[in-house]
Amino acid sequence: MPPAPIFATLDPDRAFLERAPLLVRDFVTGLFPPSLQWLAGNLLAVVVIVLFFASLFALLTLAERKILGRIQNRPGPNRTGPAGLLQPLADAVKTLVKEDIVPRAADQVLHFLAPVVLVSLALMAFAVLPYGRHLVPVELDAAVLYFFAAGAATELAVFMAGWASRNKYSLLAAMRALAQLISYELPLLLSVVPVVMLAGTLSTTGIVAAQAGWTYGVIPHWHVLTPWGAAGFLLFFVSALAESNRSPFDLPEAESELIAGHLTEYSGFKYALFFMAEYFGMTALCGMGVTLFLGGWQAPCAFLEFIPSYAWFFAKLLLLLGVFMWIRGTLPRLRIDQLTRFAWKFLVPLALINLGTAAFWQLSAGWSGPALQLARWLVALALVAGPFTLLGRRLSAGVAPRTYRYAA
Amino acid sequence: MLGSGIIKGLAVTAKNLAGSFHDPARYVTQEFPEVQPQLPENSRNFPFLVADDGADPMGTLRCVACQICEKECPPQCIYIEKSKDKKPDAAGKLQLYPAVFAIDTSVCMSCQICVEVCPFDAIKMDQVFAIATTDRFNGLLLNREQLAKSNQYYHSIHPTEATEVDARLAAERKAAEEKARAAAAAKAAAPKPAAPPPPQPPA
Amino acid sequence: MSPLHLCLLLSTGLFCIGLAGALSRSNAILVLLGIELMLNAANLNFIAFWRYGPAPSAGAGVVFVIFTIAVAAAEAAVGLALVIALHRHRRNLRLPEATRLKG
Amino acid sequence: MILLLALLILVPAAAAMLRRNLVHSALLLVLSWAGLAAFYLWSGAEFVAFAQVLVYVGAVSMVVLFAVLLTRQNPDRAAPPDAAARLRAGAAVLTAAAVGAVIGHAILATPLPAAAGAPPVLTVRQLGLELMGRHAGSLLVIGALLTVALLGAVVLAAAEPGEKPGGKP
Repeated sequence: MPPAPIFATLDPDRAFLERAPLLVRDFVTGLFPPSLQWLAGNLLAVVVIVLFFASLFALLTLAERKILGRIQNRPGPNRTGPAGLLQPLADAVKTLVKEDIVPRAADQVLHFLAPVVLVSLALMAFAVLPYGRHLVPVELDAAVLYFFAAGAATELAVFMAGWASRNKYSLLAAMRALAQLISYELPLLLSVVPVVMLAGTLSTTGIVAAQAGWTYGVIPHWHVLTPWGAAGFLLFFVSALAESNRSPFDLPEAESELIAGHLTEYSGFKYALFFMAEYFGMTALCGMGVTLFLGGWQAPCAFLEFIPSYAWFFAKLLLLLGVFMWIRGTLPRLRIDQLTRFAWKFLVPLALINLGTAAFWQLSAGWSGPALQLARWLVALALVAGPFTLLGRRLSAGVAPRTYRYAA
Repeated sequence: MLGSGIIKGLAVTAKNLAGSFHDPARYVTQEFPEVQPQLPENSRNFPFLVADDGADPMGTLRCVACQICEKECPPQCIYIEKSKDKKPDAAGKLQLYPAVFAIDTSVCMSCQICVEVCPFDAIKMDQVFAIATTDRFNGLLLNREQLAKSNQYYHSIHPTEATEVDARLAAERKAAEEKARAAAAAKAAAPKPAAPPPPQPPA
Repeated sequence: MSPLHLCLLLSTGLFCIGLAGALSRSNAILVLLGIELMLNAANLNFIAFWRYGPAPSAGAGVVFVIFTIAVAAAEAAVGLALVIALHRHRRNLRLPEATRLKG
Repeated sequence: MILLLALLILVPAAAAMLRRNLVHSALLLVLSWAGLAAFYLWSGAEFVAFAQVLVYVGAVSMVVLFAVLLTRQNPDRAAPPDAAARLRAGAAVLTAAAVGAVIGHAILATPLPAAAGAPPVLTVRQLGLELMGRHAGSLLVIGALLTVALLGAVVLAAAEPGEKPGGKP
């Protein structure tokens, strides 16, 4: 059999770059006796995921500080190493050698367990994301459910951290975190339901496969390019911001009000673990968003398929993460009542209506002919835009643009 | 419509993000150790002692160890020991001088009260701000030699203020000389005064 | 001893722990949690019979457990709302003292 | 394996019922629930395991913890166990032991299919069809029940008209 060409446009499944990770895996597992190969394969996946996302975390912290700096017209960290590239290393050394302080009144066991539980749960979510055509660490029938179950359990760790610190700010933050996470869990899950409904499966590979194909070879069949998908993606994105405690929903760790909330009594490496878990959670949610709405590892155009699928996945992932940082550099923090009101009076109804839109889209899938297609699009767009405008008007009723009496 | 403000805000930050790469007017950061900042004339932080002659700073300190600043200093960061002997000052008059003059800059709060109360214009505010050191006890306790800076240096950092001070000092010196000359003339005119004139305060 | 026996014994143990907790503790929240444990023991039985029993239908056990979980969630929500209402009236959660029906 | 799982389920549950600290109790119960999820996973009921984690670990525990915090009392004021409480605890343990003994005896006396067959295969699709087909009526009833429970909980927990919102002493 001749070796597969590096850029095989005709059959991307056979391209060398596409199969390269598999070849590496087969080589490494081949070093073990056959009875242990399944174990070696799984361990290899775990090690690769942990190492890869830990280094991605290091790079993300740097990228975030650079981007935030540029948004504020300053350079960001640029002293450690060339262009500040060694800053994550310096941060790691600093957090590792810092003294680990545990308050005497704290609940010692829970105080220790909270960061460990948080990081391990955050890492668990990575197990079901399809990183590429052949790169799914664990193929599960109910992968989406698994992902959100792992995500829901992280709330517990946040609560443990806040409660075990025996500090009123931490406890307040824990209460806020619970209220916020419970409130936003609902729109997050509801925004995912239409995808599951239309793809007809809870498996992530199935959902990606449902978004395969192109119209005219250039317009991908991603969910985000349908009316319900666009609305669902926005809902998912906003809820994901809240679920990962990112600005503007970073109330649980509001530095200026709650002195970093549940992190107040943590120092040194445990603090770094919390930080890591936050970035892991953010990355996992972005990866899920890519999988559910942005076509997963599918290339945007047919002729771009020669680029391996995992490259597309990570390009989309980094794009979403960049938008997270962009939003962090733009929006101020919400108040707790605004936060919950936004979830219950705006996101949840919209998500429910979006469910109806998706059902309409599914039922009208058989409509053919330009007139009916146009009608289908118009009705779906109206179903998305109408409630958005009406609910938005209600949400912002009585809120006028701020006038400044004394400032110019 | 809801969300339009968010989009506007995102546009602003995106413009910043892109603009800071190609628009030098946006990019406001000065890389400090390589580019020294242009401080405004009135910027000030820690005190120094003015010496009239930069070549011999210890001999020409304006300070006469009157200890007013030591008493007035709110955080009490100034320590002065008077000298046992006297030296002639710029006007030729014999004065005490500080045998020890130390300021603990780790305690100093840059309030400038020492400058306000000094009757001799001997202590002024400096512009040096990069005083970081690895020895936080002795490295920040500045002694007489480290504190003394020449009058030229004073002119270079606060030109307007230094000129005023020089003019005032010159006028005072002239007034003192004239008074001394008048007193000498009076002494010559009146051969036997009942008592010597009371000593003039120097300022 | 078959695995089904073991599973049933495990569920019996869980049920008894829940029962003892619900009967002995005076705190309303703990009583609720004891009841939750008993429900979980029932769930465990469903799954055990679905897995090891002579299954009449492929999914009946799982479907039952899903229903029970939903009911348990509803029960927890209502029960804890009751606890909060109780706390508002009496300022404590000790059930032996909550003897009056009148608010 | 099942003995390990039993340890993971029973020990935290028993500890939770014995602890005086309510938050500890709740967290130990969460551990026990997670053990149950592991049991479901081991039995091959993936969907139920994830649902268990999502509902119990993710939601019910949160509600419990919220209730604990909202009704927090001064730990110093908590009465030490008096004679009546001790009597009650003894009686409860006796009752539970009696019930356990009866059920346990019944289980051991029943001849059950000894060998474990192949685990039944149940994909999510089959489960969904089953839910929507044979059990559609029950599903509707459950939906109605959940809605009613939600409304009831809100009504019960909502501040009464005469009361100041957040008027906790």
